[in-house]
Amino acid sequence: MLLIRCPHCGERPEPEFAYGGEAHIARPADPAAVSDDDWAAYLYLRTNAKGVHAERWRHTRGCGRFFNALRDTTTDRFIATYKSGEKRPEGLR
Amino acid sequence: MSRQRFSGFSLLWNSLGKHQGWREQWRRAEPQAEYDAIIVGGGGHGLGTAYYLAAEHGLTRIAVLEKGWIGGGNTGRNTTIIRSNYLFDESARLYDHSVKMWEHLSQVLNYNVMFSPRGVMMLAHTVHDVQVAQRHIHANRCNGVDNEWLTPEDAKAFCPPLNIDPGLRYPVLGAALQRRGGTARHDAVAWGYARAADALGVDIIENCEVTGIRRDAGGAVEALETTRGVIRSRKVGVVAAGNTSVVLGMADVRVPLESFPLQALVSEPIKPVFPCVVMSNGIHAYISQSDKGELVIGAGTDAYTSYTQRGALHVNMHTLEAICELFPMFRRMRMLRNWGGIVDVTPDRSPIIGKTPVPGLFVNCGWGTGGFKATPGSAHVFAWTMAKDEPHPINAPFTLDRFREGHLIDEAAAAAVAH
Amino acid sequence: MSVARLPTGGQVGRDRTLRFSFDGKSYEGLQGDTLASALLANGVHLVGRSFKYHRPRGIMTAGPEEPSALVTVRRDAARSTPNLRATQVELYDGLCAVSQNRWPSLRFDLGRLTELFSPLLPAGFYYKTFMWPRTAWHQLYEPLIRRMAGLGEAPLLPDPDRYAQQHAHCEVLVVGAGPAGLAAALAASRSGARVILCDERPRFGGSLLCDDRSRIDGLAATEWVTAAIAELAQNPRVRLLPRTTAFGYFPHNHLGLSERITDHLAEPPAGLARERLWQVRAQQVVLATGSIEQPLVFPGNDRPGVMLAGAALRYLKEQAVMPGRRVVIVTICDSAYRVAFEMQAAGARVAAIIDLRPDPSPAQPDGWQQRLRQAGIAVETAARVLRTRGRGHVSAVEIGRLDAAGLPTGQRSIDCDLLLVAGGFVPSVHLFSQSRGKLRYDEALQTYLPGDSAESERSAGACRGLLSGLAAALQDGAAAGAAAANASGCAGEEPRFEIIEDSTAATAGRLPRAEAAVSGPKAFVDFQHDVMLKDLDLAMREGFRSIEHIKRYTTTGMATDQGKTSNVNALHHAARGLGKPVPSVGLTTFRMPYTPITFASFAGQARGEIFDPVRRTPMHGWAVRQGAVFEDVGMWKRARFFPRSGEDMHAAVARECRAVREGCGVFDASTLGKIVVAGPGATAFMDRFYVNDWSKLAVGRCKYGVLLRDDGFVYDDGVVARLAEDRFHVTTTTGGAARVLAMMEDYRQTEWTDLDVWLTSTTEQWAVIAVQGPRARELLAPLVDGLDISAAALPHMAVVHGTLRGMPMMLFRVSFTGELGFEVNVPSDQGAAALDAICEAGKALGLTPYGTETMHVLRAEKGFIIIGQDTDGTVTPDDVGLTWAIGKAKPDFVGKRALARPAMHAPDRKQLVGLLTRDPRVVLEEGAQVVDVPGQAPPMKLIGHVTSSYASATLGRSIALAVVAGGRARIGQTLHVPMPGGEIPVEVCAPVFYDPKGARLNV
Amino acid sequence: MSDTASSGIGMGTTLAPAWLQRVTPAARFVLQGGPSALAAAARALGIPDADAPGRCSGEGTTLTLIWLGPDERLLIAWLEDAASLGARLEAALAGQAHSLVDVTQRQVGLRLAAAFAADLLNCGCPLDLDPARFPVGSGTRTLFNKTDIVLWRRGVDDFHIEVWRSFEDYLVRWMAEAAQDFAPQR
Repeated sequence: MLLIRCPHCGERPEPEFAYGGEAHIARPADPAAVSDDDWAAYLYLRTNAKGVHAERWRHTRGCGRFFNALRDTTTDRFIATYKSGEKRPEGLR
Repeated sequence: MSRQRFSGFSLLWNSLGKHQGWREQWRRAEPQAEYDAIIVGGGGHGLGTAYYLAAEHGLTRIAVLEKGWIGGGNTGRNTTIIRSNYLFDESARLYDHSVKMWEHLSQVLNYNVMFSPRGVMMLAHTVHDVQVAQRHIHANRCNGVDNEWLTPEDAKAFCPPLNIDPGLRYPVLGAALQRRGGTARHDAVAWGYARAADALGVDIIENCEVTGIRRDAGGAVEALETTRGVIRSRKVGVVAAGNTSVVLGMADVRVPLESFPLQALVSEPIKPVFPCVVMSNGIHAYISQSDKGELVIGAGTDAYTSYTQRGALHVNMHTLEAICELFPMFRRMRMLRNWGGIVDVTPDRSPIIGKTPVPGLFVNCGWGTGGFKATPGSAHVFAWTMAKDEPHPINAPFTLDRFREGHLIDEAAAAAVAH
Repeated sequence: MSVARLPTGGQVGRDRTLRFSFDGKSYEGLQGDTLASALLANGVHLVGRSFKYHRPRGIMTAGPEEPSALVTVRRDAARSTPNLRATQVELYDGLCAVSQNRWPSLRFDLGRLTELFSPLLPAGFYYKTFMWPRTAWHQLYEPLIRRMAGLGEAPLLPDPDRYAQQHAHCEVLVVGAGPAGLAAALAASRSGARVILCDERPRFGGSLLCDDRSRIDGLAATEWVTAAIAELAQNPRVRLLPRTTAFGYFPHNHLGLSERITDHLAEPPAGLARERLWQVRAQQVVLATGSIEQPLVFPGNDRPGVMLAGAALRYLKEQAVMPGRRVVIVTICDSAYRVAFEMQAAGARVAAIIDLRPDPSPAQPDGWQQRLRQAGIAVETAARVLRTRGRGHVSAVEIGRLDAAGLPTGQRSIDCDLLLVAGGFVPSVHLFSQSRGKLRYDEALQTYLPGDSAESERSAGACRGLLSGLAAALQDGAAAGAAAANASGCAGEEPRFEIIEDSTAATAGRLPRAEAAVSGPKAFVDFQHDVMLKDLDLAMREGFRSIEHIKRYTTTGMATDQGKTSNVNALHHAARGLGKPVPSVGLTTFRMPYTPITFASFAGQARGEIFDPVRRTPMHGWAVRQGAVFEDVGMWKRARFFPRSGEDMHAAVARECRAVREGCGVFDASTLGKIVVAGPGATAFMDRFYVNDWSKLAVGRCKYGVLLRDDGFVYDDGVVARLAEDRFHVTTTTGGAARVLAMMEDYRQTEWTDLDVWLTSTTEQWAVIAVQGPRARELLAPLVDGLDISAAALPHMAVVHGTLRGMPMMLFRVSFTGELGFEVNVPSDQGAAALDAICEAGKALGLTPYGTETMHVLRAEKGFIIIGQDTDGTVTPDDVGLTWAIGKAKPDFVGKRALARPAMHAPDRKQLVGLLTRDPRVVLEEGAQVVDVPGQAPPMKLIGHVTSSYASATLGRSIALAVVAGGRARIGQTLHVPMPGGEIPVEVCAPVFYDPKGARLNV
Repeated sequence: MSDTASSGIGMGTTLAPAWLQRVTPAARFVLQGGPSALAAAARALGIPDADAPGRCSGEGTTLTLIWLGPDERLLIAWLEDAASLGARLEAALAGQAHSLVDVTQRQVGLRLAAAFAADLLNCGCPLDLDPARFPVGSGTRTLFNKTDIVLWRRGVDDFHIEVWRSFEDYLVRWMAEAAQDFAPQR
């Protein structure tokens, strides 16, 4: 049971959260304009990073907000969490 | 070099020499400068691929590179369930090809992989489960795959510890039984393939991690950089399960995969009490009893991607809740050992077996939580694909392209939740 | 008094004897005994049989590392627990234990015959044989092997005991209440921090409990323990958990603790949980898990009567049990000398100390040599135990030295009835390793020690290698406790202790472990799995070089003790065999749990009725009274049909269907998901989310909404009502309620942040009563307090607010049956009353309750799909004939782009059609497959399957919906449904069987 | 209000022990909107906005406002009925982007008052309920085993729990089961 720092509520236990997959995969603004390849990439391709991974969580059983996190997938250590819409923090390991 | 034959007689013969006469089952190979084909990943699928490349396609210079010890990944970490009662024709063909190979694998490899077709029973707890099970049964029958419907009483007769009390929170409304399904000894699969491949000259190189993929001017694969030096080959098959994204990333190939922790556990050994394999997709539990007497129990994946080979406590708790509810006589049993693997999951929960956009680079991945059962069949068709540079008819639908085109083989969605 | 119990001493209650039985024979013990100590006190040494060769085995240890003394403890038929270690089972009056893995009896076990074949059964023999003939493995060999394997037996009855679970939080969790742990807890607690202290043993104190010579702060060690516990117990910020094993260390300082609450009680209070599983989140963790003494490997080292020296000391000091009278001690380190002195002092005769070291004396404390001489204890240096003798129990050891070639010289035999083994203490780094801390190999101690931590954690005392001396452990614990408190934000200070140590308590100085092993027949490494040195040698000979491979091939360390007494010896032997330094051979992973943990404690309270929530609608009680048969849909209980006496489901459903088609029926639709989408951006949100065009939907009107995922496949559906310009009432499928809301929130929060729109689930705010049938309006009109519900005022797909007998009501004119229909929404509390009113009014009209099964038939007659039954996550709107729902002018909606992919409009896509069997009485099976070419043998070319199939009472024949490749183009064709009994010919038709023009809806 | 009409527990068994009592306010709303809408609503209610995580307001009044999220509040009215309160709020919020939804009957309230209350909650709720960490007057959405709840601490040993009505039976049964390990019972 991870301990996750919700940017709104502070540190809360994992069962309050829902994992939301990789972060910063924006839905194309004009889907009709993208190729089949790009649409498939949007739908399916994920970095699956071994190491620092930017990912979405939702504090479902808390404030209900989606937010983003940087987590090291080799240790499950959270490096940072930040609000949805904010830029991925740079230079963190 | 010739392989020592394993048999009851050779065991007896060697016992006279206090077993001093046994030779190593596979050589400790040093990497050569160049190979005709290299397999990255020394699990069952990878070792099997090397074996079939050598045994059926006549390739002579083959290496298997394993970053740790062979069979140390998901091959050695799974609950060893074997079945082929998949819904879609493509899946049923692939997995049934595998089951048929399991039935002969001990003899082919001269290594007892202990394939035990003791029956795999999948429980239905709701009207919707029953509908899904019936659809599987009909489709399987038409595909020549055995699968039959059991009433709760039949299910109880087949598996006496099962609780079929209709007052259960999720009562057993029946079950689909594949009698040809069962289990096998996971380590033996890796070692058996390794020994058989080694006897055909395959170099099995452990503690050798791939760190880079070199490509020629045309973009084709020409060599691998490894922790034990550069090794040249124009044909590379990546069979790296949870680490596939990392390895393919070295050639700038992206695949629709996510790696999740998957846990399993065993109880302390007890005298035989559980005769088959029981799975409940509805309440997420899989259980069988090993030959050693341990109850072998599979849990679900954790919610988040991870390469830590461990999962959360609450995932096990959820699984054991289900086990205790279905088999209340096991409540006093005790968890002896719990472990985690890294499973590579595709969007449609079906594997990817075939070419990549990089010439000479092949991939076999995305087996998710169910790769062990496919080991021989997967290795067999992947070896074909690598040798002939075109897919075997069985794995032809399992391309990387299907995600772009929308030709998904969605076994998970097909068990969709009810109205 | 029992044969081996000393008349005085120990920490046992002597005022009362406890009766217990082992294998049916009665014995007596004392309060404070373990089953092991009580058996030893009664002179019982043969306790179990090994896994493979069924060799007789005794009690080797005094703790959780015990590999051999495994028993089943039976309270009653349902409360029988196999594979318990006698060394951990606390004795209670009436305890009934039986031995395991033997037949017919422990003393005479036919399984022992396997040892005759042991030359044929080396490590991994089963991989090499049993392969001929092909099917014999499963049919012949495997059943035999299974019968021989296993240890105890599972009970055959459900366990009636309760199990509890609890979350707890603290600043400092201290694992282990030996000297280091107690000191850590004292230091941390004095800072004001919340402290949890747990220890697997029933009493805190650890090694201090068998130390009656050291003094701390002027008190005897055991008295100091009492004082320390008293101080901790009176601090409300401290939680003390004896009998509690910290079994798992999970990410972010989350630990699993298993507390045994009633197993030690003769008569557990009714209702009290047997065990409690604690999930502790600690800011800081202090691991004070101590160390485990290791056995030595020599021929015959498994004979009953061979025991770890430290275990004997514990039995002597804690339970006043002298496990033997004539003692030989074999050792590679100094700890054995203290045991010798204590045994001798307690009245045993120490015949010899066999010290494997060539010259142990220089490093030893002053005065030892003199004490040894005074006591008459002979020390044989540089000697080895070459074998043991004895029938069932050790009676003599043969010792000697090894010459340069490794051959024995100077053998002689020493009689004894107890052979104590001191193979050195190894730190318990299990939890540290589980926490993913990095272990480092310590050459001096020849063992792995905690290195860099991965969590907010520190090890203290013996578990980090401080194996010599009480003062070091205590002070280290105090420092760790204070540091942990400080790190958690409390001001911790390190207490100082005045310590006078027992001068004989040294454990330092040892021989290289691999050199200590003496190979030969029956030189065991893993006692439970019967793994011998020669098995390890064989594995290495066969090319298994990684320690993980050696472990898996030989199964060493995989027994129920998980290698606590075997992994270290195996590792050192492997290193020697492979000619590598120990650290480069690898290290097997330490896995959760530290010791075996009861399944039911993981399940906890979640059982039976509270295994999973049972969701019931506000009208559930009504349905029960109407005799409903329920089905599970998600967590909901939904009435499936309402059989009257003598009716089966088929008859009941036929009756219910007729009632709805001819008169009126009533249905509880409360479980459908409901979401209010509100705010100025509501319309735009709906337009982007659902395939439909919402901009033209008038307030007060409804539309059937279709939801896709962005991969283009149908995900959910439901009627959506526009309640206001900026407010929609969205309904979802029952199972889809939560996931649709979650998906909406995802797009709302992360994709369409430009929209001012908010979502609220109102599923449970409303009770929903569907009144359907040609007489529905006639029924409702008098109830709705003057509201005009005529076709003109409330046409099909309209919604109106009003009251029903004074109850607030949202009334929907909708139909999933094809008949004139209404859905009455009233606040949930009033659902039952509203339903009563409707039923009362309906009496005259023959109002009939119907359930989900009838609803399914009625909608299938109309060709309405059910998500999850007629769709499976792989169908597009066009596949199921819903293209009409798509808002054509919209630039985008979820799933639109994916629908443009080539595969999404391939001509051979499976499309929803109707199937009519030639014989109208034949009802197809749902899930049955469809082929176009009859007479195929498997594998057939399958072109589709039956998704829904019913006997339609309305139509007087069977009907079915199916998805068939290119199905719409096949209408009118004959296809075939292959069944085990033969093929059933079917005609393809449009998927609407009843009132295709919808005339009955628009009345 | 009659207990029997409304929940699964009403089916002939009364499980709720003395330390766990149904508490029924007059109205509940979920209010969502931007800061100005939330502030306007608070003004109309005459209480401060519960404008930070874990915060509740309305102490000493007949209203309780609980912060559920940055743009979301749960309003519990102990006396004023939903129709009146809803109309009052909609009037105050006219012209402001917002969503106000009556959830009076979506959920039920349970008052858990016992010396073992926090320990009992911790049988299913993984939050740290130490009074220093979750002080009296705090409220939050969280979970109790397999059900979502809103937890509001009224006193050190006195909690108010809001749970969706169909989960009440589960919650109450669970607590009654778990309470067997805490003396005194019932």
